[in-house]
Amino acid sequence: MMHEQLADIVAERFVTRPPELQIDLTPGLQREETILETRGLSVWYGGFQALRDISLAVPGRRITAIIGPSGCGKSTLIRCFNRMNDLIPGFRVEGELLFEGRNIYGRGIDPVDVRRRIGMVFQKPNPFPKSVYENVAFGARVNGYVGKLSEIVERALRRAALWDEVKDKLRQNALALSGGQQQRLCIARALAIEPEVILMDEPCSALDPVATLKIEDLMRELAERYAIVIVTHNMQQAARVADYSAVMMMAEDRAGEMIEFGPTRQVFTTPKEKRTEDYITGRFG
Amino acid sequence: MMHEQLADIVAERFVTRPPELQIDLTPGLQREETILETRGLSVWYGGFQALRDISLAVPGRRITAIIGPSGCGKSTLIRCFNRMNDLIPGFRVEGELLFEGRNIYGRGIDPVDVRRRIGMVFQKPNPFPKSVYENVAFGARVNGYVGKLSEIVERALRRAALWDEVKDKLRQNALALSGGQQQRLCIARALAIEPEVILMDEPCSALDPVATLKIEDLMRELAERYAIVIVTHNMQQAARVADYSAVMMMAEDRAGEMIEFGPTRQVFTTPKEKRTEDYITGRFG
Amino acid sequence: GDNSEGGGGLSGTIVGDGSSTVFPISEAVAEEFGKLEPDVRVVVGISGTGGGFKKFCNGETDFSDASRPIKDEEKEACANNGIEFVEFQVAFDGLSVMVNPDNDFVECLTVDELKRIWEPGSTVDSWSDVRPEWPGESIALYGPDTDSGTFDYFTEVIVGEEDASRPDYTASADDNVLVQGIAGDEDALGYFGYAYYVENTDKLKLVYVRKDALEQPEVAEFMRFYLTEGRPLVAEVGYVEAPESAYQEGLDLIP
Amino acid sequence: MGVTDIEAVGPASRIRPRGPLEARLRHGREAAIHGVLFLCAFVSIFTTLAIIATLLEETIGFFGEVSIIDFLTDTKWIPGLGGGPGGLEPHFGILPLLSGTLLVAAGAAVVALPVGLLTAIFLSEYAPEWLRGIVKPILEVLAGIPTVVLGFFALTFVSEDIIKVLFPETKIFNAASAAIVVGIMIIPMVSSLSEDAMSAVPRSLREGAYALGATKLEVALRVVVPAALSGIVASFILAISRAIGETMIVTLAAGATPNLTWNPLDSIQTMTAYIVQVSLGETAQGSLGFRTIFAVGMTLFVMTLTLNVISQYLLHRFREVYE
Amino acid sequence: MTAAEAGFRRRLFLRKATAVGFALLCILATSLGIAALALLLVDITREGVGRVSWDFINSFPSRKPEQAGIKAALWGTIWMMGLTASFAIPIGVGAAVYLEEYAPRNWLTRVIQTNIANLAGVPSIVYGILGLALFVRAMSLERSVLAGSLTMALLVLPIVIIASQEALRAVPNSVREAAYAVGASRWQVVSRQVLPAAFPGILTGIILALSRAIGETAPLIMIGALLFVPFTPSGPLDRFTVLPMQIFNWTSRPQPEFRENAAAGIIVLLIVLLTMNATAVILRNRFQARARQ
Ligand SMILES: Nc1ncnc2c1ncn2[C@@H]1O[C@H](COP(=O)(O)OP(=O)(O)OP(=O)(O)O)[C@@H](O)[C@H]1O
Ligand SMILES: Nc1ncnc2c1ncn2[C@@H]1O[C@H](COP(=O)(O)OP(=O)(O)OP(=O)(O)O)[C@@H](O)[C@H]1O
Ligand SMILES: [Mg+2]
Ligand SMILES: [Mg+2]
Repeated sequence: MMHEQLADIVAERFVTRPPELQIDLTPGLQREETILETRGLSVWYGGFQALRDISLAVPGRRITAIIGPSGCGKSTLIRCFNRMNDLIPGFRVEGELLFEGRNIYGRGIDPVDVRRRIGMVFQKPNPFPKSVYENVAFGARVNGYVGKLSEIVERALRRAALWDEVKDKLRQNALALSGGQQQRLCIARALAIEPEVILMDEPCSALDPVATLKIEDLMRELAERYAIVIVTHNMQQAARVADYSAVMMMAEDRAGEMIEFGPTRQVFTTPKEKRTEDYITGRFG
Repeated sequence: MMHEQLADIVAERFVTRPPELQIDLTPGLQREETILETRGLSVWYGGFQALRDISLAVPGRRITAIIGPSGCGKSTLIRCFNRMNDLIPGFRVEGELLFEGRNIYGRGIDPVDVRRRIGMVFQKPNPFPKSVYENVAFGARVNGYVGKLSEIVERALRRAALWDEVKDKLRQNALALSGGQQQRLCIARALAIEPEVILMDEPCSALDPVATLKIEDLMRELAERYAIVIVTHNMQQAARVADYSAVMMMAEDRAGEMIEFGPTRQVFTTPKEKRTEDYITGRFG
Repeated sequence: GDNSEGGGGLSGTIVGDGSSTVFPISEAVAEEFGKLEPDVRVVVGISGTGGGFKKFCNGETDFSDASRPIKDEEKEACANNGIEFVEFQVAFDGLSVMVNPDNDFVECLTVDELKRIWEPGSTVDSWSDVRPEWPGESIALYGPDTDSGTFDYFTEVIVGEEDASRPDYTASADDNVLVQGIAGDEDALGYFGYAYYVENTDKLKLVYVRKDALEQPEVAEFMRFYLTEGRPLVAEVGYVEAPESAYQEGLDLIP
Repeated sequence: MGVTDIEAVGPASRIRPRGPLEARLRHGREAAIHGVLFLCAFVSIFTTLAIIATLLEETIGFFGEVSIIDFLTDTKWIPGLGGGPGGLEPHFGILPLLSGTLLVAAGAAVVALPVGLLTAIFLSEYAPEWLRGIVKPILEVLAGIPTVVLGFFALTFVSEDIIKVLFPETKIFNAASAAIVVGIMIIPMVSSLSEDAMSAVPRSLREGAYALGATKLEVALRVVVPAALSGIVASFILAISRAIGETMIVTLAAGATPNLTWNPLDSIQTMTAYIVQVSLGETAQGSLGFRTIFAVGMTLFVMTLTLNVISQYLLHRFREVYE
Repeated sequence: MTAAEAGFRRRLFLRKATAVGFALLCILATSLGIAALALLLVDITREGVGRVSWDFINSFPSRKPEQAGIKAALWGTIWMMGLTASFAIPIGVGAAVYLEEYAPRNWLTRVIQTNIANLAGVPSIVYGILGLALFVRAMSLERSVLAGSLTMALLVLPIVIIASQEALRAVPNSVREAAYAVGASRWQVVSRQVLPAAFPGILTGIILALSRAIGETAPLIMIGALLFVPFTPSGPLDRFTVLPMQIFNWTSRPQPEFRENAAAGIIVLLIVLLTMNATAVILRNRFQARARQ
């Protein structure tokens, strides 16, 4: 693979980005308000340190991508943002994770509230063993949303580009959907509760290009109001949609570290770290 | 997205393919021996027809890719090849599916034997809830392996580009691996039984580019001896590794149909069908 | 039992079963006999009088404990299987009428009053129906179940006709349950058959032995022991010894 | 890493290819295993046939003497009293025994199902690993206490010190105390089996619900319980079946008076207790009185069968939704 | 937004309150079971602990309460539990495997399924009647440990089967698919992947089944298990008695000393039960910890 060619392709992607978002890439962005922030975050699974000293500021109304090799701790990090890792026995966290200025691992913080406001789509699609409709309606039901439930469901499914395929199967068990359909269903489920931040762990990995583009469009649309954090292996996707990118790598002891963070264009075209450049250019595509 | 640009990129990929494989793309290939063949295959899940009249010949010692939009029946088709769908209640098949000339859905065929010779990697990583080691060793154990088990495990893990990351965790539960690690473990598990045909349902969707390239290298290596069928959403991947490509689409009634099959270069550069062209060019990248 | 003569003493297995109320006596005798003849294994079960006879007449046991005499249909069953047997009286059971310890007005009841309470079609509902000065609380009646010897005996001597009784009382085959019931219920009145509660005793405890078994020396020896050394044990476990003549008659039946 | 490393492991390890002989052997072995497993399942059919066979002869004999209409409609159960001269008219109406059985089973279910299910939810969703490891086996001890002991517990503690204190008018023998203790006895059936079913629900489903802002309660009740429903319902059926079939506790504590009543504070008699009373008492085997127990046993058998056919049918429909 | 937000806050407070209330309810329910058990145990221990001694364990029955022991009953119980387990566990798990993994979905399967659920509700005394007719008489096993154990095994079989079936059903299909895909035969899939994954649930079934078997009296009285047995069984065809029968009899004797013996017998029985369960519980916890990952 020729590095120059690939760098060209990166550049090309930026040129073809929708114009209204190009403004995001001006230096002015640095002053944007931070909605989620980690300060010296370290994470352990039992004796194994999965993350070391991660500091990162996620801006509101923007898309932040986390990239890095498999096993470097991307899922672990993104799952910290809504305290999903609480459920894993042996999980331990140090450092601070601020959401709108408050440490979500601090005292007096209710994870339920955090999670309602920070939605998540998981790496492995995990629909409930219920009907398609019930899957999407679940969040709205538990959070007591007012309004017609069937409208909320249809709206979420449409946004996740799934409505046409399932509108005749709303009462069918969600486990009988194809892999990609399940993934989009999980996206729809997360959208239905209208969170303030949306975390997506490889949301498009099971999707074909059509659906991927639709989801990317959706992300841009959502980013006008909400903050979005995505984990992705697809560097083109990061280049296409993310305003900011964070690059993670494994240290010698396999703990994940953040080696680079900044506006996507800068990370992709003039990375500060040699390793970032190696990773992006050497393996792009 | 500009079609011409993308077509260029496709062409570029072919130029950069490893030289030893370029010979595969000559017209002479048409005469290659068929190892797996479907003739007028139709599949139903209960009352829903998922596949209609699929006819396709998979050549030995080559990589065949199946591409198409989400929900079009790719997984369904690939799961027919080793009778995996037998386990789904309501599943029904019509037509013939020949493996080395014998109908694997015919009488007197032992699905166990078929499956040992036709290995499979699933779309959702599904490691056994056991140790990493046991996951890989299982196939060798049940198939009566002679020789040192730990060698076969190490070899399979190395080929799946996972050895370095798990060599200290061989006794740990496989479910505690990251998403990508689980996917590679499942690949290692399939390789350990040294099947004659390997079916891979989106083997790289959870993988980062480094691991993806390693797996692609592995596929090429394996294709020197075995037949490989992959389902992928990543058209660049299909373009990079596949010798043949099949394109599937959904008909009006949502049943999957095969609209194009041929050498990858031809499918990608001069498709016979307008729909193929639309799909590949319109959505490439 | 399987008979194998060995050494100086006797040996073999003797199997008994039947009424759980006779069990304590048989257990005591078997225990003492075991000390004397360690090579003879005596085992005893508690299948109830009816269940015991069923097994006895099937030829499955050597002796059968009973708290009532054998009935005609049981005799017939034995005859059909060619089982001949001998009957031994081993003890008497008591009959006691009891009220709750907290009951402070009932000091004694006449037979006539008991009859009025227990006879079929009895109109007695509350204590005041028995004696007007007693309170109006309704009486809770307890008694043994209708197939037991105690029931037969009580109906015969109190009501005046065997098996004639009002049906609406709490019946149990387990005397201990009756004791518990009466102890826990202030308005309880009940009767059952434990010797240590009364003086008045007239209810037989019997043991039936197969004739062919009795020809085996260890069984014969066991029964002889039962009717001689066993006598003091009867009282020890809470029953009343049968009259001397009954034991003597029994001893005469043993070859 | 890379290709060279792979080669460094050594010569390609080979899987032994299967010869036709081996394939046939394996086929034979698989078929044999299939056969053996089928026989295991068939033991249950055999058991049922044997039970019916042992009950049927005497039952038919019984119905030769007592009309089946009377048996099903008469509201009095006064067996055996007609034996002697001047005795009462015998009545063989199963209804009092039926009501007694249902009263105890329903009471036990009222105690055990909610308590057992809540316990299961606590153990699977709230309790830390170590606590679950302790509490679950402790509760299981309840299932192993001899029922005789539980019967006396019902009589001397539950009835005397609880029921009679709360309702002083109650008799010492009553359906409620038996039902409560039977309920306590079957708690571990519900709690342990349901907890297993809930533990088997994959964590990813819980995560999916938590990520939507669900509270622990909502996750438990709306995701975990429905996903484990098949196991939970199975535990309920097993527990209620055990309650219907329970013998010693009801014999000791529920009384022995066949009353047609729905008042749990009354003294009653269940079918099982009646069977014990007759079969361990002094009734002569072969007499009409003795035959009643076969008729009662058969009734019980038919009754539980009907209940089970209905619940299996319902379960079948549940499962289609949730699998 | 703010109005909606305020509404949500209010609701969240309510939801959290409900959640806390529910958690308390769950704790209460759990404590209820434990309290009942504790009450019973305290009561029994107070009464019987003084009698538990080596002599008590190592003496044969006697009419004298202070000399009576449980040697025969204890060994009978151990023999019977061993035999019962070795019949009921393989057959029960085998039947469950057949129904979940092998059985075609046809009428026969449905009949077997309904039938098993039905057998769970057949009263133990009816099993006693069956055991007497079938094992004691028809198979002329007499009143041996073997006949008793076979009867008990039939009695607890439905519990093992139903619990195992549920455990098998909870194993995700992806595990089966993965195993089939590497060329495992059906039995290999079942025995090496599915059964181990279902192991904790199966062990629960076994615990519950053996617990039931160890405390049952009625069916044994029916088949004519004995009570006064002055020896321990030396083989499966020997006559025997078991602890619950001994306890049953002691509780119905008038002398208060016998009640003390009964309590002591219960203590020993519970110790046997606990040792038996402990093995299973340790195994179960180990497997469950792994499966939960
Ligand atoms: N078990 C099942 N029961 C019923 N319908 C099913 C089942 N599995 C898949 N389907 C349906 O069959 C169609 C094809 O599914 P399939 O999984 O083959 O799609 P796919 O091409 O692999 O899609 P994807 O790329 O999203 O994985 C879909 O419409 C899906 O909803
Ligand atoms: N539950 C767990 N217990 C123990 N270790 C874990 C657990 N989950 C993940 N790990 C380990 O932590 C490390 C980081 O895992 P993580 O899932 O965050 O990786 P990732 O960057 O998301 O990788 P991928 O791209 O493959 O999904 C890996 O080495 C993994 O093996
Ligand atoms: Mg991940
Ligand atoms: Mg698929």
